[in-house]
Amino acid sequence: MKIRDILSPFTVWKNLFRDPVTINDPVRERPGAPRYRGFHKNDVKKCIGCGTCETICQNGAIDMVPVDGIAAKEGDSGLRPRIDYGRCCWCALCVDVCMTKSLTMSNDYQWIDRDPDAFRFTPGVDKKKWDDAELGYTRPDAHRLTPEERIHMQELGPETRIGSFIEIVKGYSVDEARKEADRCVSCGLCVATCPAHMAIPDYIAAIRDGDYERGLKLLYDTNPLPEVCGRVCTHKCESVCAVKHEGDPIAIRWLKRHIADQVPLDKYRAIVGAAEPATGKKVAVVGAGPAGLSAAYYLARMGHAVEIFEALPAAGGMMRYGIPEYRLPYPDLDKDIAFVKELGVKITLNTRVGKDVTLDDLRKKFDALFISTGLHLGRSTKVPGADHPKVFQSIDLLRRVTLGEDIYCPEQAIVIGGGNVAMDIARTLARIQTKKYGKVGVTLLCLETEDIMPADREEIVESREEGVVLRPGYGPTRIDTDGDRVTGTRFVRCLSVFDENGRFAPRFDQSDEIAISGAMVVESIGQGMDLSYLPDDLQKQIVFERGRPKVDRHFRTSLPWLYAGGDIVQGPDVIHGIANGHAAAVGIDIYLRGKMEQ
Amino acid sequence: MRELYEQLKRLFPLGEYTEQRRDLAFVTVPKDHLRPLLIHLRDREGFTHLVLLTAVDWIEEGRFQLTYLMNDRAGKRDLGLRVLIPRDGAAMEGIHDLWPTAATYQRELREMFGIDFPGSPRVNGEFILEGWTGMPPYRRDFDTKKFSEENFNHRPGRATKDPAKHMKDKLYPDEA
Amino acid sequence: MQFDWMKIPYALLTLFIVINFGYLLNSFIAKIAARVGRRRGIPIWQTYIDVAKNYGLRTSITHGVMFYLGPVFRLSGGVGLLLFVPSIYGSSMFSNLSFAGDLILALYFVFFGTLGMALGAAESGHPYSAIGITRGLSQVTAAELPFALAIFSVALQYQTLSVTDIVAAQQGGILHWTLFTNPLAVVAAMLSFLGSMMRPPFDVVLAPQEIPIGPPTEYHSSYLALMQTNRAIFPIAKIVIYMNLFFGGATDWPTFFLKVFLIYMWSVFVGVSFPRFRVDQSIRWFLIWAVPIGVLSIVLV
Amino acid sequence: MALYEPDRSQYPAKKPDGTLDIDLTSGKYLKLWQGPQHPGITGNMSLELTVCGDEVVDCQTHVGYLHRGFEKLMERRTYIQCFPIVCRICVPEPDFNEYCYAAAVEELSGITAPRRADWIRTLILEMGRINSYMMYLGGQAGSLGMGVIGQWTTYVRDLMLDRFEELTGARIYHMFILPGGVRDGLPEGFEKRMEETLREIESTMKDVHEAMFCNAVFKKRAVGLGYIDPALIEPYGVTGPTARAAGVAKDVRKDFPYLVYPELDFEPVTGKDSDAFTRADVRRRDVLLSIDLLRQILAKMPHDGPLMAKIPNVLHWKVPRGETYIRAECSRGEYGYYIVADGSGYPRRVNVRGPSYTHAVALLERLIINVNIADVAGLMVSLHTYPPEIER
Amino acid sequence: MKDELKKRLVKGPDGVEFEVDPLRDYYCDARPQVEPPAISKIVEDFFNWARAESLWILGFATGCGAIEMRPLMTPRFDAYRFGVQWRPTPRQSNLFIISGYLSTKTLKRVIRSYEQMQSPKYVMGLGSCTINGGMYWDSYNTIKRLDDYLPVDVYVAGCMPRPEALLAGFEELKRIIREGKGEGANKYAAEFDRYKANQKKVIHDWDMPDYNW
Repeated sequence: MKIRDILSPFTVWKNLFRDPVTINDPVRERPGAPRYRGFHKNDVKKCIGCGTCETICQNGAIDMVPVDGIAAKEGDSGLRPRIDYGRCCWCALCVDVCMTKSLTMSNDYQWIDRDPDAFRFTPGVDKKKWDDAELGYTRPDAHRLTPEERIHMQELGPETRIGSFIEIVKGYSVDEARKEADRCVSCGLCVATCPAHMAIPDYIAAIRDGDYERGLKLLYDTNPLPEVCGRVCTHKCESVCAVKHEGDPIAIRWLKRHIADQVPLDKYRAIVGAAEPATGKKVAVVGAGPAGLSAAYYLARMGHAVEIFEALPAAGGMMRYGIPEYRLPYPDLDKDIAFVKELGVKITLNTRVGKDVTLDDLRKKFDALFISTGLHLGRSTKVPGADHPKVFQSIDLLRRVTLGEDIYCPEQAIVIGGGNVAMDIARTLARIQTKKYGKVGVTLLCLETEDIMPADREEIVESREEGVVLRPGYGPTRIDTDGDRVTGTRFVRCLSVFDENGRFAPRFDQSDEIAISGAMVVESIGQGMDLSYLPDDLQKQIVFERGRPKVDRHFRTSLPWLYAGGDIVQGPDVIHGIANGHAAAVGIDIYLRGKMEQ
Repeated sequence: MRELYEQLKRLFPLGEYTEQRRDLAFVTVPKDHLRPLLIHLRDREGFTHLVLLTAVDWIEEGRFQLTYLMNDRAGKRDLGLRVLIPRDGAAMEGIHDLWPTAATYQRELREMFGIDFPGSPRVNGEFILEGWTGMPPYRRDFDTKKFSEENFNHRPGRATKDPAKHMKDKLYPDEA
Repeated sequence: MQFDWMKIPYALLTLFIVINFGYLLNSFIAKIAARVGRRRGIPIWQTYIDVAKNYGLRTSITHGVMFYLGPVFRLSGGVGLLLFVPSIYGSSMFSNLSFAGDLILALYFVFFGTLGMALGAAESGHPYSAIGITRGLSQVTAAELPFALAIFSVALQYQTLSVTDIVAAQQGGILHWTLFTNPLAVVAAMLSFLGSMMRPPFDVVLAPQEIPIGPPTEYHSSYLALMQTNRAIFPIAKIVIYMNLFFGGATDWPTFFLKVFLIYMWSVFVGVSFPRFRVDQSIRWFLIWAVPIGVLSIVLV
Repeated sequence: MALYEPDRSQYPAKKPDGTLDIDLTSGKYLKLWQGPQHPGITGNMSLELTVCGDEVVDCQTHVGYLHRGFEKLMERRTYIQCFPIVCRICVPEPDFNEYCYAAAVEELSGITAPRRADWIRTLILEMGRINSYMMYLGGQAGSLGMGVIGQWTTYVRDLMLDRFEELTGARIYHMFILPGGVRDGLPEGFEKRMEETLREIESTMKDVHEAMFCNAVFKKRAVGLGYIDPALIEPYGVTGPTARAAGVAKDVRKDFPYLVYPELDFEPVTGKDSDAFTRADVRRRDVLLSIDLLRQILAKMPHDGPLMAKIPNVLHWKVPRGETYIRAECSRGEYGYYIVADGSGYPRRVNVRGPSYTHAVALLERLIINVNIADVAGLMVSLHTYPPEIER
Repeated sequence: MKDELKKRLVKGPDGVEFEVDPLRDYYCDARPQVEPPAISKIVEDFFNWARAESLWILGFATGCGAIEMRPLMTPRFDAYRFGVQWRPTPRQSNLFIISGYLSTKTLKRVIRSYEQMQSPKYVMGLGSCTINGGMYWDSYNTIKRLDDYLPVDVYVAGCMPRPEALLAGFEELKRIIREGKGEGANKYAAEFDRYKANQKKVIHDWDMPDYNW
């Protein structure tokens, strides 16, 4: 034993005269560190209620609950996370994964209660003492648990695509699609926003799994035109996608197209299933546009005999005759229509109801009628000179292009209108000009400024790339004509399009006038419907509302056997038409089955 | 690792070989050859350290995979031996006489997977669980969530809504 | 000699002062030990609250008569020890019943409490109590041996067994203390003192880690409070003996407080710095280090 | 190698069937339970001791008081959902779970964590090691009756926890190392505060050395206690400081270098005597080594660069079929994760190999024979076992 | 039931044989009773104050939370200042801190320890696990709601709650006790059958006496 071993331990006593290191009031003097993962905060205004936090929580600590004063709206489910502190483990995965960065953590960590049921609260809604805490954990900028960059879609360059009507967008490869599908957080905010309520997260999951058959089946549950929708849908779903708060939204439309592209037509029947046994009831559909095809498809599946009457030489309606081929190639459209036909739907072409066959005939031969004749009448600006023969309606021109007619197309053309149809005609003209003259000479003007232009963003970008000159924010005053020639159009600056009530009431600054020269003017400011095929007595019986037939939730008009849908009810939009057709089919089915039971 | 495998293959009928890393490989071994192989590895090849012994339940194939992970510190390498045994009446020869510490692993496997190691010390006694009467919990067909819900009270008052469904109900009330 | 009945209230007053001093001293010592651990430590009145709390508990269970009597024995050991030695030398008020007591009685009381405790704790039936008791008894025996030797040496030195006489002999300057007149006996006694204060390195009897916590394992509520009271009295009483025998006694309360505190600190000083011995080790330690010194002190006297 | 039998030369005798001849009714033996409610037990486990007099003649360790079924729970959690729960497996030193799990998932998914993340991971692991040793030193001194050491070491551990808190955002369960990288970089001024903490720890270690290691009574108690024959190391799967104290320089950091250890300059600490005192001393020197390593890490660490690799969307992260084993050197020895993936979004099987598993059951039961009851706690602590990692 | 828990005949050193029932050994046979407070309110208030200021915790590390107990009792936080201290035996403790999840195996020991504590006694639940199962909500081996099995006086949120939060919990508990609301022991006695039924539901091998204090 060393003497040191006996003496050395007494060194502990040197602490007797050192200050104790005890914290005076630990309860109040010790705020959490700036990064401390304390109790949750939620910026309920920023939160969109996507429920991703609930999905990732391994403790099942988060419930999505409705909250007073927060209504569901597009892009916001109206739900807010309620956290159970009887479950939470403060891992902050919910904060990391939060799409809007609304969910954060304070550096507060003291919550004592006698009542075990008190530890459940909705951050941001139930007021807590840490709501205003400045410090605490927020997701570091570089820290992402979900990839934010959209997988780039291969596209034709402007130089290549301007020379032809070949489809611009190439579509994803399987690998790319899987990567893009991987970005989805499966929140489902898109489902309600999609007019057809497609099961978007589910079919995206099918892509991730590489299970295209399941994907296709999911598509056909709500949408019989996936190839079409996968290309030209207005994809409102993408505008509400939760992922957009972090970066680009999921390319839902392209993923849908990817599924349909992956499955050959001959497998469709095996995957989607055949029609149910025939009911013996017959339904006539007027117009082979999206609504008509959709209604016919679902009716046929339900076992009813369906015949579609189409005035034009091919089915597809506006999808064929309105949308240019570079956006929607005809073979893809034909693929969708082919499967509708395969289910037993009869399509009678070149038959205009009201002319080739009367509505009354149809009524006698069929048990129910669905009309979806679309908006095929162009609307005119009615400015001086608008009645000139070199002033065209975009819808007419597009139809004639599809029909293969050689349309008038000078070196300089003016397009009036800011919607997608205006873009379509402008870009169609640009292509024809390129073929004819080797250069583009299209100027597009519209009332709206660029930020509120109704056209899709990528349409605007792409048309610019293709050389179309865009002059948003102008309204036409006069079309200058010189005999059978149009020389140009005068425009004034539009100050505002809508009044304070949101009604269309443009105001102009007459002093700011410009003149655009061009040998052709195309008006593309909207379309109207032509319901002249309805006999007068029916026209009287049908109730109209704001110029459109009034329908109930099954798209039944005031006549029990007459259903209407598509653009004539809902305004121009493919996906709405499809949804209408589906809903009407359900309604007609109920109606017919009711009749059968009688 | 590959050379070791080739070399062992001449002595023992080995199955599938997977090289996970430069210093880690897994080899499937027939049940009866495990013991001589372990002794060979321990005494000849320097794999003196039994890192772990555990099981994987491949319920779809009706088999348990026993993994004996051996470590050779001097040679800086690991070799995992996979032994596949049938799930029904699963039993295996113990190695507690080679590595006394293996007895602990075997007790756990007996309790958690129901794999018997006849003769292993205290193998039939309770190890981790107490008063457990049901299926061994680590088997794949044991559903812990269901068990937890049936056995324990959870605090009531929890309810969640699916955002997609809630939105549909709210935005399109008449479509229901 | 006629018994002076006034001695009894005076003795009770002494007891009162000593109890309070004991409580405060225990807290204060705990605070000092806490300082070594860089803490602040308990409030000075904490021991009072603890005792009040323990008296205030609603339930208490018993394991038999001896279980109940154990703490009582222990307490009476402490009180008895205190009462039969003079607290303040020369004060008629605080000399207690020392006229009646001598060293043998004191030694008896030192052991009496321990034995009572042992019987009571054994009755509780807890195996840890039993282990604690075997450890305790063997260690106390070993630890008391040098003390007994030292007392023997002191008694030889002063040719009396009366504590009062021994104190009286030490008056008149610091150099008259036994500390200087018989240093070996003091050393032996102080080593023994370490063993009896239940502080490391000789606290394996109560060690929470080695066994939780020995004899008092089953003691609770008012039994425990009784023992806590004893823990305030007994060490002081014992220190009073040491003070009287070796450090010249005390002639007034301040001196008393100071001397008791310093003697107490000796055990704390060692206790904080060392871990604890196992019982066999501590017995061996006493036999090897303390007992020879005690024997030597007797031989030298 | 022969089978190792504990020395039972005196008692009890063995029955013909190999079991011990212990007749509790004879009055010669006493069954004594230490734990689960017992301050001398590390954590929540218990020892069923059969004693004869003051000596232990037989011991069975009972674990499972902390069993939560992690390995089962992980089978029904996605790969990212497992990340917050793994750290709970070993409460006093959670980071090794995070690292081993993250590394295993990365390896199976073919992801490489960024270099800077590796540095931060190493930093955290070494910080955790110091923390764990601080717990140990306090416990070892406390189990032999010297409370003051625990006071000091817990205080400096608290300082280290402050560093953890500002770096990771939590005190105990850091949940910072996730598959793919780490959550965030070092906060502003971290190096400076870390250096202050390290200095405080160094000075405390000096005090501890004076008070605990140069202490006659401590030596009396600890020297020779729980001697492990070096020949027992392999059969009992002993790793870490416990093995190093027996002179076997087992250290995963050197033997199977991971993270940035190849770039750090160090030698494993070893001892010779293989008893409780040597083990304590090896761990004390390991703290000093860790302090040195931390200084090296802070000096060499890159300060920019990505912290996370590109990982798939965690909500549906699928890991291809395969199995792997990742090991790391924790304060108690080799810590490892064996993960089997079956190609789905959930692990097929996760097996956590904690060093306590071998140390606290088979080894402890072997060493405890013929030990005095009073030494049981000291012996148990000297193996430095943490019950939660045994039963998971 | 384990062999050693069965009744057996023992021959004493004096040759007399007697029966030993380990399940009955050393334990009371009586159900717990509701213990009324002291008759005088002043006395009861004084005792409540003393009980609040002298919280003796049972040193039973039941779960993760035990890791924060060391800091609590050491220099940084020094809970001794607030009258809090550890006791190694349940007999002398008043406060049972359930530091997180309880496996059913531990629950059994916890019940026994709790019942051995002397009334009035208090229970503090630490962390999510004691409130609603915490992250082990789907585990087959941990209980989810502590208040099913023991009367809990106060809960501290966190996983783990930091020592500071625990100290805040002590403050709240002291307030509760001072107000005379810390009557968990009486609640346990009053609703004894419910608690026992819950306990027996999850402890499948109930091999101990129903009452043991």
